[in-house]
Amino acid sequence: MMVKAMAATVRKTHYTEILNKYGMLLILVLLFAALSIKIEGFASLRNVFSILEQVSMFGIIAIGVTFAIVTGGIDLSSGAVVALASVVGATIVTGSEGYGMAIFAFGAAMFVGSICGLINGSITAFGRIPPFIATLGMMTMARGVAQLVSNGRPIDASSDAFTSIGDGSVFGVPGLVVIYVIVAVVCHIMMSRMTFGRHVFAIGGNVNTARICGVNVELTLLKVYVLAGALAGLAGAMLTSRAYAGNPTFGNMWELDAIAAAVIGGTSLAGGVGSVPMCIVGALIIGVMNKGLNMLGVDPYWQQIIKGMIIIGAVLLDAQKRKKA
Amino acid sequence: MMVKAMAATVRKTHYTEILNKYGMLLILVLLFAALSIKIEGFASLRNVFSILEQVSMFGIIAIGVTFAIVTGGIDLSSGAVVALASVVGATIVTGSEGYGMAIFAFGAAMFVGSICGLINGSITAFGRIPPFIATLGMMTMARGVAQLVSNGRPIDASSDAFTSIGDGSVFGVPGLVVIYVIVAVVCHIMMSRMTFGRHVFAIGGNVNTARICGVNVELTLLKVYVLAGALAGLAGAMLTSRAYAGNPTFGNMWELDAIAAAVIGGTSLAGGVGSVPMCIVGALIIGVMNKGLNMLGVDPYWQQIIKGMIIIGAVLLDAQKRKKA
Amino acid sequence: MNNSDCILEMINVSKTFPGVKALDQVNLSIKKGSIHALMGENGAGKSTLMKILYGLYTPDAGGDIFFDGQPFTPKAPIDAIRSGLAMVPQEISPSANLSVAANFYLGREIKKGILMDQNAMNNQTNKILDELGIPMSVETLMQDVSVAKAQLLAIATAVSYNAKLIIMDEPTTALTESEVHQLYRIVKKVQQRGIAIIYISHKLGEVFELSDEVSVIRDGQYIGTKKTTDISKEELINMMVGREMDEMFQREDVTIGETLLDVRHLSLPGKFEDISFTVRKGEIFGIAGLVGAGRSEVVEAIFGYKAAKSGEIHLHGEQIDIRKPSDAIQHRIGFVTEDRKLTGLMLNMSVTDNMIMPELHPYEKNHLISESLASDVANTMKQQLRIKTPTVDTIIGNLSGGNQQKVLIARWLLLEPEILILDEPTKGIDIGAKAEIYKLIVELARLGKAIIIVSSEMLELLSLSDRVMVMAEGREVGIVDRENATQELILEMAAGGDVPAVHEQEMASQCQIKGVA
Amino acid sequence: DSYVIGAPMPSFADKWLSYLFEGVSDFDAEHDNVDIKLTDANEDPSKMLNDVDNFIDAQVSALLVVPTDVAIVKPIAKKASRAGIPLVIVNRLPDSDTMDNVDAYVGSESIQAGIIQAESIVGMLDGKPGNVAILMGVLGHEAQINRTQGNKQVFDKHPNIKVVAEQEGRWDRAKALQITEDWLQANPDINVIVANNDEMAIGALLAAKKAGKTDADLIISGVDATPDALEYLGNGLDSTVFQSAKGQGYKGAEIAYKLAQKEEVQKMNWIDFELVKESQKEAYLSQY
Ligand SMILES: Nc1ncnc2c1ncn2[C@@H]1O[C@H](COP(=O)(O)OP(=O)(O)OP(=O)(O)O)[C@@H](O)[C@H]1O
Ligand SMILES: Nc1ncnc2c1ncn2[C@@H]1O[C@H](COP(=O)(O)OP(=O)(O)OP(=O)(O)O)[C@@H](O)[C@H]1O
Ligand SMILES: [Mg+2]
Ligand SMILES: [Mg+2]
Repeated sequence: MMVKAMAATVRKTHYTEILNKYGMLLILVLLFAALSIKIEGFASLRNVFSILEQVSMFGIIAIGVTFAIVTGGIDLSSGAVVALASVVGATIVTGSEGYGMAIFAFGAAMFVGSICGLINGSITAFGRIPPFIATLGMMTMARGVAQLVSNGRPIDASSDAFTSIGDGSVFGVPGLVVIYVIVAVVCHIMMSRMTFGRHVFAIGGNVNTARICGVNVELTLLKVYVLAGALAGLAGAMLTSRAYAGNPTFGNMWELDAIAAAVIGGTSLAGGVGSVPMCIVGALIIGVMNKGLNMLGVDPYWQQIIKGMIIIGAVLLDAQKRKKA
Repeated sequence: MMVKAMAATVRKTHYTEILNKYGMLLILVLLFAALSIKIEGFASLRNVFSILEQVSMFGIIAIGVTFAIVTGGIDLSSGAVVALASVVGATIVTGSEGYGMAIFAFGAAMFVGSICGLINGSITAFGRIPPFIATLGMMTMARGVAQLVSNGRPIDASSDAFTSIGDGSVFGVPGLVVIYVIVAVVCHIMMSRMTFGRHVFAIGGNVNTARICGVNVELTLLKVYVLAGALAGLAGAMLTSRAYAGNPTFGNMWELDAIAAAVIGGTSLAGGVGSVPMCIVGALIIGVMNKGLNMLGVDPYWQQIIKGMIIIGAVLLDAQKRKKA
Repeated sequence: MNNSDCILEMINVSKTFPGVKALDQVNLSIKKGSIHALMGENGAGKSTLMKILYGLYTPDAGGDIFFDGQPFTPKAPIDAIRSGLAMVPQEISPSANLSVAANFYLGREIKKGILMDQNAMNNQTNKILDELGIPMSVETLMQDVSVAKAQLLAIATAVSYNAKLIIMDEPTTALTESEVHQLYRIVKKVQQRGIAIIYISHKLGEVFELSDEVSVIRDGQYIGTKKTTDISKEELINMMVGREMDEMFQREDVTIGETLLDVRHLSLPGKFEDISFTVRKGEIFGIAGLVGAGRSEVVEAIFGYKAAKSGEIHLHGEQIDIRKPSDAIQHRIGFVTEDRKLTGLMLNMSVTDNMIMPELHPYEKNHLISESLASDVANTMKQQLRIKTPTVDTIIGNLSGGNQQKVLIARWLLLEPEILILDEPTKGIDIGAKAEIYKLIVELARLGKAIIIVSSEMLELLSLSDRVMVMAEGREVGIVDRENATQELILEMAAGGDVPAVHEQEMASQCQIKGVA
Repeated sequence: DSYVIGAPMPSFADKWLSYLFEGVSDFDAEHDNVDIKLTDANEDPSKMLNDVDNFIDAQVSALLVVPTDVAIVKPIAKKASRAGIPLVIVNRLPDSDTMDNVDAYVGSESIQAGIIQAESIVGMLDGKPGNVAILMGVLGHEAQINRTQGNKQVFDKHPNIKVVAEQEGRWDRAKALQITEDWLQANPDINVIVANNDEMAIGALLAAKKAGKTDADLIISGVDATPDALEYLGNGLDSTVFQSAKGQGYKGAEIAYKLAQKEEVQKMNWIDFELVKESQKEAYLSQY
């Protein structure tokens, strides 16, 4: 009898676990289905790619932020880093035409992002000050530098080679989506299958234990913030290529969207829990919602209100499901 | 010998504790002194009042946020609540003249803020979703509602009675400063001398222990977010009275300044540590810095960069001092 | 239905967690004013049963609980407290940021008008602590109070609730001998006030010393209740584990080889000074001392978790430089730390992840961590150490305390260490598992590894160690051989910090004496 | 004598304003006895009040203000007049009550830009039906409110023209790009996109290009005539509205300078909007 009861509970566990793991995916699917019924053409490949393209940039940032959050930290500077990277990328590419220059601009944007991340990471890891403050400071600084570099003006970036990355497509898949997928796959492997990722979780789980287990906590944190910075830089370059210009006002408040995506995806702000695929689900929920509200032509004031409600609602629903199950 | 060494460490501890407690105050004094040497008239009573007046609004928000942070939470909605409260306050007061209406507008602004806080608190306490997300959602919603109410436009609030609160002064002390001082004193007593404050600390220290000891965690959290909301509403009313208008764009990013003030003042984002007086010191550091940079005529782009560096620098210095001591 | 002699009756109480039936129709009756021991292996369900009483868990439908003659269904701890039931939980975690007095009165602050009456709370706390013989400064922050003191404080707090029944879940795990006696004294004082006590412990000695009755649960099922005077140790063990077992561990001898670790003049001023000792291959080296003697700090320094100021460490005759734990791991030194919560568990990670963390590359295939390889190894460990967990993917936070400890030991066994340092390794571990861990330790020694064990359990140290180093107030008092080590001798050395005069001559011949001017 | 002029500005991250600042700096550079100090309010009216307070504390000779929104001029004017410091408002016109306390105004009426913009579209549609989508700046900004209102005033008079969608593009090219993508997908009938500024108009035309729309399918119009926008004129962008940023900045500085020297000045100084079409592209480009 006991054994039977056990078997029953074991089966129940599986449902619970699946709900825990994939509850948000379900919410995403439901949201998408609802909008598909409401809006003609919403459930088309073309629209899906369009959503993915729109999501790709802050989605990539969200992946970097997920790493930071899993260590128990945060990155508030990513929006400002997007601006700085876009300005730097545009400065490099403006007036030039070749692919070499275009790739160099992408590299430079990521490099600038990495430097910002390195500063964030050093301050956090060695200075032992809360990453909230370190990256808040960096947010102000990076935007200041972006404005200084650009003198407050957009910088034209309409080199054909460069913009073809944002405009072009590979076998029908938009270029930005291709980049998003590559980043997601690489980062997913890093997070779930590599020593680095395991150490990231360990730090978030218990930093003392991580130290006892021989994890180089400082180095790992440094890497995490450099990665987050580089990804924000990449997003900046992508946006520049999409918008044909770099602009110090780009990326405003993107850090909040990115963090929301990560948390909607189940990343715990207390650290130690999170995953790249679920972060993508979180980003897609935001993306689908944005697109749906725009296509429905919802009044901009109401859009904000509904957006806030959906974000809270999704997380609330997820939390309730878990509690009950 | 060992005993002597121990005694020495005990004595050393005292210095450390004093540095821990008052290190930021020292930084504030040094900053003020440096600017006083550099800028004529900086060290005048008039200027001090002017700084206090400028600080008063986000300083009051920072006090509310401090409560939230001490419980281990956060409040990102305060800037948006300022906007909503300002619009509501202005709507009430516009076209009317009497003091009764002015006071009613203040009350209404605080009431609206409390409602936002109540929602934040309910979602956090009963829905068990991270306050970061709850208040992020509220941030979007409150601003949306503010725009909806005002139809996206500033609303005139130039009733003499109402604006006299922001413009007037009591025995030479500006009205806004008087409000700030009253709020600070009341909140300080609440936090340090009342059961409510004790419970706030207990929740931040260890929420399970607090619960086991019979602390009504949910109710306390509710109160905390209502308080934070009400204070943000008050700040909104103050701003409206100062600016002669309510505006849905008010309070943009103020939540970050408020959080920065709290953290610079030594409030730990991990919860359990914080105080109202130190939060005021944190707010003053930001206020003195803003005023100083403006009066020095520093290029606005550079201002941002320097501001970021000072925020990080202050917290870093403080952390270093503690480590060494 | 209810018995007027009983303060508490639990009838057919069950509790199911996802994947685990933690309690299956358990019965328990506690007589008024009695000390009732509750025993059972790790994961048997003792803590779960108590948490139900305290309103932390809701039991499955179908059972009944009567407290003081009334049906009892606490929804939250406050209900339990109001009804006159208090608990000292297994893992006490006071609010570290509050003072002793603030913790003491948390949730029931004394008020004067709308403000708290801080003075009254301080005075009252002081008074109660004095009465119970735990004098200390009540304004100290809890984070500066030692674990042992915190444990005693938790008991004092429970007493001060004016409870009719106090639950103590393994109150002695964090205590050393002398504090245990202090605890006994307090427990007896409490009983004299007519308060009943449920006393959970894995230590037979304590149970026989203190309790009037003892109940046993095994695998979530109620086995039975006996008067303590009517039962022998053997019978009790039999009830718990369901088979015959010896309580006293008899270790066999192992051949001891050359010197492996040589610690010379290690110092960290303020914590410990001039610590020197050697550990040989196949040797089990114990470190004894009272709480706060600095034992943990010494081993933490050897492992590189805390930096020593001066001194040398030699391994295989060569001086090595250990600055951080990864250096120690490189030299194949393992370290089971003392504080499970603070430095041991990664609470929200899986059992597997908790086990493999110190060294990940053995689980890599093509530079990627192979989940299946890792779980295979974890499963082997699970079987070997009989870790009670639904799967190795379970979050470690859901395991019972003892099983968590086993996972941590498994963590360092997986490193295949040359030197294994164990700081209070059997904290909260049941008798059966303890024996298994002892066997494992001896097995490691037989394989030529060196073992350093810090323990506050004298029996454990004496039965395991080849030699015991005794520390007092950060100094090394002496090292005693297995043949000469007695409980009395070690206690005396540890307590005085100096070698007692009467023994001096005797001991000079028995052991190397260090640190005596 | 040397004069310090305090110039609180709404945002240093705005392109059009950056040309206005250039005009101010040009004036500063040409005159040795004046020092004009610019501050950045970051679009925060409260910050702007702080900046005004700070300049008053520093006893500047005159205030040159581009307000974050027109409502904020009221307290600014009160503060200035209390301190006896002359006040010049540039670019954003407050109501007439408030203007009583302001010494001079330089600029135009934002609503004019919206009207000019909409009338050019009415002309281009030439009686054909128009389904208009409006890209708005940050909601609540003076230019967003008035330009949109100007647009609607004109469109309302033409029964063939309907406003079918409006969203907040936050002055931002990237945001406008995304919104336009969504619009074109949801509503293929849209044939006119009016943007509150050129950056958003550029975003819209990039989205149109991506969606495979040709120049003939869509009329796109912006405001500002920035160099970037002029490049796109005739190449996706159909019209923009020029408002001399440099001119306003220079003129404002000049008037503040005169007021500081206690000279008489004209109270209202209008600098009108000008419609720019492809044919005038070169002429306007050469002004930068
Ligand atoms: N919150 C929980 N979620 C899932 N399983 C749990 C939870 N708490 C306890 N369990 C399981 O219930 C069983 C009983 O655990 P309990 O903590 O009551 O054991 P115990 O008898 O106190 O053991 P120990 O002597 O090690 O403290 C264990 O198998 C444990 O894994
Ligand atoms: N977290 C802490 N805060 C303050 N003092 C501490 C802390 N941890 C340890 N100590 C102090 O450091 C000294 C050495 O402690 P340590 O833990 O090394 O002792 P020990 O001999 O290992 O005792 P135990 O049996 O408790 O492990 C003691 O005086 C102790 O009170
Ligand atoms: Mg237990
Ligand atoms: Mg210890």
